[in-house]
Amino acid sequence: MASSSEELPLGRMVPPVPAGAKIPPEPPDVGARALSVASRLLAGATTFFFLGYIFAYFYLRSLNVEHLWRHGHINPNQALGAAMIACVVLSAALSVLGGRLMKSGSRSWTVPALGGVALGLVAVALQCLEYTRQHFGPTDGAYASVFCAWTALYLIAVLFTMYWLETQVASELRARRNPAPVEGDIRQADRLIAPGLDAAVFYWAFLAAIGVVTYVVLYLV
Amino acid sequence: MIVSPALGRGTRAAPETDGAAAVTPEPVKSFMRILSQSSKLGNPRAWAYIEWQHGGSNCFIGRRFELLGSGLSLFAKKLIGVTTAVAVVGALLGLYVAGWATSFPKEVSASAAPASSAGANLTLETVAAVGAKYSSHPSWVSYLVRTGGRWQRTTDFKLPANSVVSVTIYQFDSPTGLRNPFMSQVQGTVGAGAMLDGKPFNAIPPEEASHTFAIPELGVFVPLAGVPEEAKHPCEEAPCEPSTTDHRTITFSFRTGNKGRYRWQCFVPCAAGWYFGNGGPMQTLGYMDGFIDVV
Amino acid sequence: MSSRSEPVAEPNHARRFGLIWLAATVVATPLVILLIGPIMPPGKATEQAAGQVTDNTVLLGMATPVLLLVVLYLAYAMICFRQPKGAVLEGPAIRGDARVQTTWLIVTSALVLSLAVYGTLRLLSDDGAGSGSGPTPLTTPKGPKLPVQVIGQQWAFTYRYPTYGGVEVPHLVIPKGKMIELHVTSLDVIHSFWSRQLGVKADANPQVDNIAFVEANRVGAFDVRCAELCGLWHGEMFDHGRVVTPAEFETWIHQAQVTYGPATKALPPYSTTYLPEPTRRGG
Amino acid sequence: MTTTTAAVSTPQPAGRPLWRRLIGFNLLAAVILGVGGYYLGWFIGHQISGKSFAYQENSSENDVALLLAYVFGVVGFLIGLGFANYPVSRMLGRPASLREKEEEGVGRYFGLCTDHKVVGIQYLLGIGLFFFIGGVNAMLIRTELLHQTPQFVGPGQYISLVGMHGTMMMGMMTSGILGPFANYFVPILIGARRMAFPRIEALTFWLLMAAGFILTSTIFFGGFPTGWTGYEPLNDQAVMGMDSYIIFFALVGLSMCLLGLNMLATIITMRAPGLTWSRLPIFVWSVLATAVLMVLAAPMLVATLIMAALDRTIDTSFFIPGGGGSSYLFENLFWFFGHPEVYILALPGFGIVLELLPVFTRKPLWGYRLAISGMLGVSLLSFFVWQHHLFVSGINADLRPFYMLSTEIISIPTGFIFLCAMGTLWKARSTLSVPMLFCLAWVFNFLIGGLSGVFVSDAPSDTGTHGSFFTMAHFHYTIMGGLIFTFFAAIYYWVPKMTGLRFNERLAKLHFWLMFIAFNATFMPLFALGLKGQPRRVSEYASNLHALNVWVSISAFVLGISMLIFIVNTVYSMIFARVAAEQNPWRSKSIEWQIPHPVPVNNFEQIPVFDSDPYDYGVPLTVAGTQPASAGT
Repeated sequence: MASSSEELPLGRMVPPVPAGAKIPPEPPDVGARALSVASRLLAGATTFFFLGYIFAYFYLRSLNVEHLWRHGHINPNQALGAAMIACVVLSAALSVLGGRLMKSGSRSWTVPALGGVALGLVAVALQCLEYTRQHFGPTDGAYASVFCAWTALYLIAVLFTMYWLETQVASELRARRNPAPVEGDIRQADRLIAPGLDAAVFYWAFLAAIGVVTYVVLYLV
Repeated sequence: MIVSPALGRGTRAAPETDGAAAVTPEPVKSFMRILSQSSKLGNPRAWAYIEWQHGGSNCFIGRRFELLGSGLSLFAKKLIGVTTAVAVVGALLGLYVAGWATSFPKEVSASAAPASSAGANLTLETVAAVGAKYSSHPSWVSYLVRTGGRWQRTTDFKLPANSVVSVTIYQFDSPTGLRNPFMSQVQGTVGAGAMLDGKPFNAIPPEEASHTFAIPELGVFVPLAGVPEEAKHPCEEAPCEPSTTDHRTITFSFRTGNKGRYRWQCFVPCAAGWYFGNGGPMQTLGYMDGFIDVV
Repeated sequence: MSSRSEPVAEPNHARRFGLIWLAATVVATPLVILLIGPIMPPGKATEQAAGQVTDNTVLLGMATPVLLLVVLYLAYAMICFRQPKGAVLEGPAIRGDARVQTTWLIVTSALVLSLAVYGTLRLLSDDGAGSGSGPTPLTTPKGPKLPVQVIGQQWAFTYRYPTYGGVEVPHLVIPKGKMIELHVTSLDVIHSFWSRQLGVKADANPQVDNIAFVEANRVGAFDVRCAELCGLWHGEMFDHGRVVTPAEFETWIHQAQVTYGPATKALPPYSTTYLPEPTRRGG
Repeated sequence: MTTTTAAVSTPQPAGRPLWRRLIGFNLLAAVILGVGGYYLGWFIGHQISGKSFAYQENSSENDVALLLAYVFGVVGFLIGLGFANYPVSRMLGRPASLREKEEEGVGRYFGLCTDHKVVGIQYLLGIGLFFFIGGVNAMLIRTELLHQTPQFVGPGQYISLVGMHGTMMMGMMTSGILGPFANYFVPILIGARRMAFPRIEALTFWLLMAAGFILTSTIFFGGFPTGWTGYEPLNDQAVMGMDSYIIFFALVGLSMCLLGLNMLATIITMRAPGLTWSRLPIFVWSVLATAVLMVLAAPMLVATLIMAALDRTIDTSFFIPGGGGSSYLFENLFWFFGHPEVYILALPGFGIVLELLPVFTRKPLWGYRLAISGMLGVSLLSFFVWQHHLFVSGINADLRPFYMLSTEIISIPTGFIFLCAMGTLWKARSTLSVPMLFCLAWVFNFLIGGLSGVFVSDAPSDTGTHGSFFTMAHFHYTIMGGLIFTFFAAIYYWVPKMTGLRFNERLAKLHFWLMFIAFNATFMPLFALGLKGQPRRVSEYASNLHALNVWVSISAFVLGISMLIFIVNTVYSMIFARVAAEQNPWRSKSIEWQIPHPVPVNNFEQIPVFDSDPYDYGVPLTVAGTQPASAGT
């Protein structure tokens, strides 16, 4: 029953990179545009993610089921909270400054950028320290649950953003020592560092704004 | 921006002239011809869906087949491949369906009553932890039924229709407390009461209840009082013998009504460790819930 | 076969299909409203159920022309707009028609907005039309109301009559002709009190008092089912209730107070929601 | 593992010994690291919370251990596939690159591959596999409903079956059309060489495969009793199988969000010159509308599931009334994701139908802008309608008029899609080939789905139908009738392009007619069953409904057989008959049929310049521009 099609040379479904194929390298601005759109979309997705917790906070507070929303003694440590949010805002400012310096062409932009990364990590450490000083755990009622979950997830987002910023700075430092080969699959891949940093700084500034909202809702309101 | 020279309009095709049955519109063919020449990127190997060709394909599946049946034609190899695949999927499917189908607890028929009354007897016991001998969840609370002279963990009983069933329950668990105190009253039994350790009762304090034996469709609700905390030697694990360990004995009888498959369950939140005590054993057939087949 | 030398003049499809559709609608819609309408569920046992039947009939009447339009058009297109055997003709290169689009937009918007307005009217005029309207319903019926509490727990409904000493019974019995104010709540997970014949459905949430109004106008039995997945015996969590005459109801309720006396004494005082211990999982 | 060197890595000499090929980042390493991660997570879980929670030694259930085991297992699986290579190399400052090291031959399909065409075919087979498992669950459900009391499986297992069927279908078919066909064809349709983020594209596929495996493993942990909606507090009360549901939907949510982000970035930034927004194919528009929903709705699901996981493990009380939480919170959060989710299922169906109709009616798409406004209208409005799932729950009952209004309004843009489909059929020269038959079946099925939607969106009428078989019939008509029929239309239409092989025509027609008739025979009676009072997800129903249930079960088995016919057709056509398909079998004028088969790795030798949309069919109108000479008025 081997039909005649056996001999018909059917091309491979999707051939791998054939030997000796001349794949034209891609100009970096295609990647640059994609990075900027992606950072804005990621900001949108992060907003909806934390919107779930903002909704949970105000919904459970308004319902106040059996008056179990928040006992008197459950209060987060205000000092450490303020320190944490200050570090977050300062780190975002430094990163934006780094972005501006990079755009204006000065080579010393990596210093504020690294400062931003460091301050971000300090903010994470401060919040973890605050967990130990707040005299309540996640099992002490609805407010405590929302507080612990929301701040913990915010820390994870901060850590991801610090990693993203660090990759841009590391690429810049490596590019200054030995620039990327011109004929890789992206022509002058190092020209992707600028848009990459721009995207990371935008996302970090956006996340810092979400951090301020988190701080106001959880610590002050 | 990559702007290729006017390569030929990508999709614009000259309008059909007189509906001629040109398989591919004229200008597009040129576009494709340019492409096909340029796509002579090395010699694309003829390649089947899964690489089974003669002549040393570098995919290890192909290589293994060559060792197997060097003389087999390509078609035979495909046939073997497909039949083995079908067999494997069929076996996995069979295992999967069998896993679901055998999830019913064994059916046990109540022992016939003594010749005098036409009904049946049912002897149950409720234990705090069923133990590794009876289940893979040793710490779960469970009912056991006495059949053939020994305790078995199944909750699927077969009872005769329109007859009186007299039930004896040995209760070994400590009290947990009823969620809805409405179930603390005996309902639906013959004589609207039951015997607790030999004394008749029609209700118990709700916090003393350890389990209930309830058949909602027949309206039967019987609360089972718990063994007090300070009992000297409570029964740790099934099978608990009434003779050796502290227990409460509850006896009652009810009328089975006409044929059907009625569910019965415990209404006390006795599954410690789950939200509102109603998870695990309370939601798994064969522990605290089951069926009564009235035949 | 070139398209220009068309042997027979192309029939006016628009007019022809319009007539077919109009004829079908004129025949089918009244038929549907008059024949199917009255037998639409949930029947006429209570005011709320009767309200839902008229609501369903109106919706059916509005949906039939739309159904006929698309189904007839599909059939018409499969018969008239086909590629002749063996030919490879192209259709006319029409890319849109502003007139048709705007009329379609206007007609669908009108149809849809009238549906929304009609639904709102039915909902408000019928005090929630038998559905659970939360602790503070938007509109409550005037006149005396008999409060009855429906308690959903894992895997049975029980019913409590606060104005008769808070007696709790396993089956719902309500008097004919009186407005019943059902307070539906749950002791553990989400259930949903659904009585098809009464036309009532109200979710039972823990710590929530979901109020639904029903006024029976016919004596008879009705069955009660759980309509929200609540665990192992969700499928078996059903029982049967009765609508009886007010006199029968009085004798029944007093008899129930006697038979369920011991249980009533052990019950907590009546409240719209119960936060029974243990609240946490420790067991 | 050496970092990604220059893109064009000359493939190793063909004769690499077998053992050498197995070392490195491939599926084998992934499975090994996955299992290793699973047991590591299990061990850590037992160390962390073995003693600290009272509920654990009573119930001998350790949810923390199972959740950590699943998470570590998935992370190990992804590291084994090689997904960690690029992030680590970027952390060390290495330059950005687009291609991972290429496997040879069939190995490309069993590992991390950054070629969007390979990922498209991987998706098609992966989604097909788990669609088959979901289908088997449906057959078991209908076997149980042959009898009015539980006989085949116990009521607890029955609810797990219903939950697994629903969860698998909703989780997998969400990227059922976007995964295979958008990944494969969107870059080609917009004249791009790749997706915006090739590695994220591969990541979304492998996340789904791990998720599907995790959901199927719930049977070893006792299944879960909550159905696909996972309502609290039953979610919190369930045995450990519930954790598989939570991790499954979290991975699906993550995969959906990344898929949407990748699609949007590609469509927005990588269109070829000349391809303006008004020349974009309508299928790409539906992909864009769906991707917007995916990017915004999926994170809300992940947030909700994290709350549910915390409630189950460390006793937070988001949803536990005893601790200050509320079951209403879960219902609101879930359905805020839930309704965009069901439009994520419907929109790709619109795109496929409106893309295929012009090809088979030989007419340009009628009302291109109307169809776009319809899709974007549905996409944006779907965030304002979620409480129509909660009409009888008692949650802000005073807002019901608003939600009735917003739900009715969303049927206006859906009506646009119908008008465009009917406009394209007007005076067409349609050939009834199999993809066309599936598209016409979509028109009929989605019509019934839409009209039954009118009943359930009306609050008083919803009182009788909520939570009953009527609602279940409604959403099966819109999802199975809407999405699965267009999924098969896309398969029969595009697989000849993807594989270069033609399906057997007779088997395909048999598959269609059997599926269409069995589908309607199965789900039309469910409307009646719902109105006669059969709730959803029950294994025991009233005895007077027995005959109708037997009828539905038998026609469901016939529907299963029609799916088997499709599988036989696939195996026969793709492995045995292997009849070569023509270059452009449907004489389509869209660009994906103009490029040769097999599609070269970077799609185009030179990026084409577009100067029209792909719907240039039909005899041009006369000078008057009103009607072609031949057609009457």
